[in-house]
Amino acid sequence: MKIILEHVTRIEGHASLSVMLADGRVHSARLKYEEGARLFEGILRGRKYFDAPTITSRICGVCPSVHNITAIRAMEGILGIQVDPVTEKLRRLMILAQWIQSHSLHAFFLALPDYLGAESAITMARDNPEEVASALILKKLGNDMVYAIGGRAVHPITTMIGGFSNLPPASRLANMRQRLQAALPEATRLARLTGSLDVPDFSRQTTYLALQRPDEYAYYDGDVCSTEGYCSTPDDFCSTLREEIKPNMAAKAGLHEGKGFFTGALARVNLSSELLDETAGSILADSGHAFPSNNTFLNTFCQTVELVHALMLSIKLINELLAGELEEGKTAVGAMEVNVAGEAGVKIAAIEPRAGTGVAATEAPRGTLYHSYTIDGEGLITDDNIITPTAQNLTNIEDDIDRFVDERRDWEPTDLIQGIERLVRAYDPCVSCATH
Amino acid sequence: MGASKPEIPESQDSSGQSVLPELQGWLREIAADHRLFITAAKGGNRIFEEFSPDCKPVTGLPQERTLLPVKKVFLPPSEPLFEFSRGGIEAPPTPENTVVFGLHVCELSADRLLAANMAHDRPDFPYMARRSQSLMIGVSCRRTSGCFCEKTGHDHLAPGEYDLFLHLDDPEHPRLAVGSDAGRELAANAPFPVEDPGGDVIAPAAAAPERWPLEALPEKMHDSFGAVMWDELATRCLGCGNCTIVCPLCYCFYTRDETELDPANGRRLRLWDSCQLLAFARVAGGHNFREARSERIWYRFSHKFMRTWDTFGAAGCSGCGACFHFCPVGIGPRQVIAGVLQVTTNSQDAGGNP
Amino acid sequence: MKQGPGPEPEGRIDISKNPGGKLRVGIFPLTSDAGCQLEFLNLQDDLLALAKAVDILHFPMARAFNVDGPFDVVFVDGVPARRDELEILREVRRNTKVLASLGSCSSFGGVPAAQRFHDLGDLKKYVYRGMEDLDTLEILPISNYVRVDLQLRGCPASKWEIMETLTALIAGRLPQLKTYPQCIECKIKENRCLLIEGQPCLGPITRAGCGVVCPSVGVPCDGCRGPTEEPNLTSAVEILLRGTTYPDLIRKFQKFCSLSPEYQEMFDRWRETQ
Amino acid sequence: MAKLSDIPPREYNTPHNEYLPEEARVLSTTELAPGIRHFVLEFVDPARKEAFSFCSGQFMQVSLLGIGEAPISICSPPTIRGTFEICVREAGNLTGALHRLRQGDTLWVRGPYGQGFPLAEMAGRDLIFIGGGIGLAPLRSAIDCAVCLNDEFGELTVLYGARTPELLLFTDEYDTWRQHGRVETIVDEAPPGWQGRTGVITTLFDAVDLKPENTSALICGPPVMFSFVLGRLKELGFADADIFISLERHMRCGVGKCEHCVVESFYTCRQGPVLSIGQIRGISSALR
Ligand SMILES: Cc1cc2nc3c(=O)[nH]c(=O)nc-3n(C[C@H](O)[C@H](O)[C@H](O)COP(=O)(O)OP(=O)(O)OC[C@H]3O[C@@H](n4cnc5c(N)ncnc54)[C@H](O)[C@@H]3O)c2cc1C
Ligand code: SF4
Ligand code: SF4
Ligand code: SF4
Repeated sequence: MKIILEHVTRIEGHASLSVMLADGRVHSARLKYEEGARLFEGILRGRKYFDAPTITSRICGVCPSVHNITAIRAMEGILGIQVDPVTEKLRRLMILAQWIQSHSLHAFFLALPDYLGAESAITMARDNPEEVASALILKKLGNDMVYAIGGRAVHPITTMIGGFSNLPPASRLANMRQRLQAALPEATRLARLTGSLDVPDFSRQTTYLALQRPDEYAYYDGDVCSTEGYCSTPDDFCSTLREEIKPNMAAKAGLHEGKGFFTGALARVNLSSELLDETAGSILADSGHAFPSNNTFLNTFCQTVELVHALMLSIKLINELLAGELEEGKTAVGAMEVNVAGEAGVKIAAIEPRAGTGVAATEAPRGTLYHSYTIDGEGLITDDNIITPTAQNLTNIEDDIDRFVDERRDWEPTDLIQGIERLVRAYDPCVSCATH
Repeated sequence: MGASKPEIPESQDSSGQSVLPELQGWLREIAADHRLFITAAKGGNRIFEEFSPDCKPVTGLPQERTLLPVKKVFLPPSEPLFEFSRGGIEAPPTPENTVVFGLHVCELSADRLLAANMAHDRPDFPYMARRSQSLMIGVSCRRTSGCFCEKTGHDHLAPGEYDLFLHLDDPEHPRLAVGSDAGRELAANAPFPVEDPGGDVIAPAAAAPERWPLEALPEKMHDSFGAVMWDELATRCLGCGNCTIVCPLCYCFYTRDETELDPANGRRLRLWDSCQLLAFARVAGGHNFREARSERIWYRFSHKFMRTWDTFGAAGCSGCGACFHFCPVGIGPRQVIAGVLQVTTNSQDAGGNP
Repeated sequence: MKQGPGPEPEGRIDISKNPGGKLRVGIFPLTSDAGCQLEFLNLQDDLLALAKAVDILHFPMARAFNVDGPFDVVFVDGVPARRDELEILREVRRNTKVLASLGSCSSFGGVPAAQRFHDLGDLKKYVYRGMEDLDTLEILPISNYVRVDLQLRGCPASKWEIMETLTALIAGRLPQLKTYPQCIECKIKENRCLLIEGQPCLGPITRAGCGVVCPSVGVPCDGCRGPTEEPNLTSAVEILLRGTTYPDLIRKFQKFCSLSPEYQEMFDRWRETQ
Repeated sequence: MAKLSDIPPREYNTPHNEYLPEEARVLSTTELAPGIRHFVLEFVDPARKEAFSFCSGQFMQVSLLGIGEAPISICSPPTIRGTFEICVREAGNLTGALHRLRQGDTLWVRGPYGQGFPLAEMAGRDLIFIGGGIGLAPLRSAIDCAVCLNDEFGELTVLYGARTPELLLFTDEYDTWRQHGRVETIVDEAPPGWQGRTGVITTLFDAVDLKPENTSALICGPPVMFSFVLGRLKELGFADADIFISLERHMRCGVGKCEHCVVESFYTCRQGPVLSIGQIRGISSALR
């Protein structure tokens, strides 16, 4: 008999679970991303290079800034544009803010209710008002940071190829810094709480892939490295990655060297935990969980650790910006479709489109995101490929489900199905990204 | 930009015009016991801004016109007429004494006309509560390209039509003219030679100082209703409403109720409207009394040159040129009035009002 | 009355809410980026109060238990991109008094509707290497399939409009969504005018409601909220071309609201010149 | 003409906040026709109730807090003191919400506003009332006033048209009115079995005889009705100064500030809604 769970709830987007029963017990289960194809890669062709950042940000409402900035960086690579340090710092801040936004949403509103026995954050608010209040503070902080720099909480506006259309006033950044500092204790408390929760005893040997840099906990750039010693540029990685088309599903599953792999917070922690900020590192160390770990369920905890890390790093970046770099006129105002005087009065040299191919990779909250474009001499996109974390993870999710079911054949089906749902949720899948 | 628009002069900050250091101290003193508005730079425009300690100083006098006229101080873009709750309705408190610094001759003249309109017949309480407690300080203007107050009659002020006026004809020797009793009090601490009582103030003359035949315009406007010139304008007009929002003598509004999650709490708001919008004259059931864009344009100019004249004997256009400057397609009163003056009475081919 | 909904909906909208009870709200996702649903969650300050004031009965992104109706108001996020989503949509229409499209995807087809400027077979071949049996549906606004009472436009939908819709329905009035152009609010904010500076800003022909967020940070409006009532496109295009090229301008109109009826004539003319 | 110099803004003392409505109670409400309700109202404040007076043809700004505000004509005669009546067609937000009010509920009103029918100047003359649809509401105020002041006027004639028979308003009062003159009705479309007339309102002129030189005409109805009726009155020899028409326009403030209701140099709210044809002669946009 087959049961279909129409909606795996509390995830970003629409996925279903079909469960095969035999003799009253779960035999196997399959996850399906249920959203239709929007065919972003197709509709980008024939567009101008400057359309890619705004259009691709619409792939996903949870991590639009990451899509946006990744597309911008890929285009800048092709066009040979170097940005100034202020631009880079503000972009880094936006990615960290996106982590704060997304991780607090997933960890506290989507995943945590499972562990606190609540049906949703709304019911959780009744029994755990303090936790929910803290989580809301963090979520709002992430939103407000993206808003302050990007001009809007969902789908940033100010980010341009070459720079920003508008710089946040120093007073706003100072205010952000103050709020970040105030939020630290809340984040730390919630991360410690998440670390103390009972996670299912589950472990499966797999490959973990993430960006890596020798000098920092990579998130903005770096090489693609695995826990098995693989390391290469994003460019090379994209050409070796295989994307498997699944029958009648608008998402492609990632295969690296013929196998599924894991990308996301757990992969980053497994690869670079020693580069975490001190406070974040100590939460990890104090949790009693050993890293590297093969327990998928710990991904949520790793997200909360990264949340603390992102707060600390944001404060550091704002300190640097406010120490003098962020003076009006010190950064180029980004180029739009036309090149006219910006508010600060900086005239931008016109961008001359030129043919070429470029790849950029960023650590999105859910794992490594790749954007690859080819444009022609007029600046029109002729070829493109966008590889999202949730798509990459699909093979691994399926393998995890198989193992999970295998180990728990004797469980009551309802419990087991709930367990599978939790397992899926631990990946923090984003179906919109996966199907784009 | 299209050839139809003249070059906009540099922003006032870099204009190299006189900066009066002594002015800042005086303004600071006024701000101590008044709600003071001064002019400040924003995005290449001049705007009225509430004075605060870290406010940018007033520089580059004389200056250009502001983006939004002074009406925004007395008739805010959005204001609650009253708040309501289970306890009934309550009008918001009346603001304390206001001083506005930096108005040009045409702005002062327009402000007076707007005040007269609001006071006329049944007065507009929220506006009058603010305006009647306020004091206006004028400043000599630098003629902005595209302004034409000499054509509309808003190019001079008599004493009583200003409270104070800072003459900067000779920037080395500023003088402060006193125009009212209230102004006299403020002038006591002014760091400028005071002229008391001050005389008439006249705006700098334009190259072609020719007044429009304002007395004849109401009839001309009436006759031009339905004339083809309005259809021609309508093919260009975007209906964006920029012109009415920046006009010192446009003041129409709509009202809207807003509630909180508990519907017993909320407010009745009034918000700026624009007669250039399709929905302006639409009534329930869908009938629209000014369906055609051409009629809406006619309507705007008929307000300025017909209705206001008929009611107050003054033109409802100060000649500031803001609407022209901020119109993306460059429609402005000079071109329109030139057209209206050419529509011959009862000319059938022009399709005018019978 | 005047700043009310744009095109008169056919028939009256049933704004009576469930008598004596709380407003019953559903949020139904179809294929989308979920950004508009996030704007719901981003109501943060009001979210807890909102959860108390209304019954959010269906919101799979946030809740584990979801009810299928009846509702007083349902917000539909996204477009039907697969056949089975049409069933959901029709079912939703049957179970609610007021149906609101949430965002430009459900109102206009949004960014994905740009598929129509390509050959669908080619697109599928390009993206999925020949998997032509993939269940796809031509991207069309939800009003193509069911009656839509309210359009909350924008990419993403504006929080202000979401709150106005909810508070209005709670109070028993039709929400006053703005129908006037962006420029009105842009001027009120005393922004510099990008169009006059020569940048291709779609503000004068785009409906307000987002808070002119783009021009306020120096970026020309991209028209994500779709056209105003009776936009003067011919004149606008002429002005816009001071700051951009014709192909780039057409692509701009094709970005978010390519299915809005007002634009079609322009696209047709463009196709002819190709 | 007001002069600018008459109004020095600084010395101006604002006496009264025109925009604050006052609470009134629904004494009774009945459905007159499908989608049209009649309300009898009184001010909650006894002093205001005592002092309130108005003219036939004037309107009130009626509102519900949190819903909105709209101009609604008073449909009771000024001869009734202490209470006043309105008649509301459900057309949207406010009117829809008004229909949900029940006896004892309260609503908010301000006014009266505008110029009514100059009944005092019509003393001694015959009156003809020509109404269409909900336009009978302000006319009913004037009719009842004329009925009440029986001796002051000559003969009364009421010509009234509606879309369907069931939409004819105040039908149970026609008999009273007939004691002072004639009442003729007509509908656009009727179900089988309808005994009355169908057709356009101008055909009713054939059923009555009028003394145009000694008759004043009072008109209220949808704009489409105006041109036909006016054409007919002209043919009959009515002078422009003896024809009074109540105009409907979009209105927000009611006091000539919001600019919505303007027709050329007229504020419909302040100088109207009742205007004589003499006053609007030559203004082609007035009667559309
Ligand atoms: C001087 C004067 C006197 C008047 N006297 C009277 C009178 O005596 N009696 C009378 O009845 N009227 C009278 N009117 C007309 C009355 O003012 C209008 O009917 C009223 O303004 C409508 O207001 P509202 O808030 O109900 O409509 P709004 O909500 O403003 O409705 C406007 C439009 O919104 C839309 N709308 C609103 N709600 C819905 C919904 N639920 N579903 C679909 N669409 C909707 C409709 O398209 C409607 O056409 C008078 C008008 C004037 C100017
Ligand atoms: S109509 Fe134009 S020129 Fe005249 S006052 Fe208004 S904005 Fe200034
Ligand atoms: S910047 Fe754009 S939205 Fe703002 S006024 Fe100019 S054209 Fe209108
Ligand atoms: S300004 Fe234009 S593009 Fe930007 S959010 Fe608003 S409608 Fe969309």
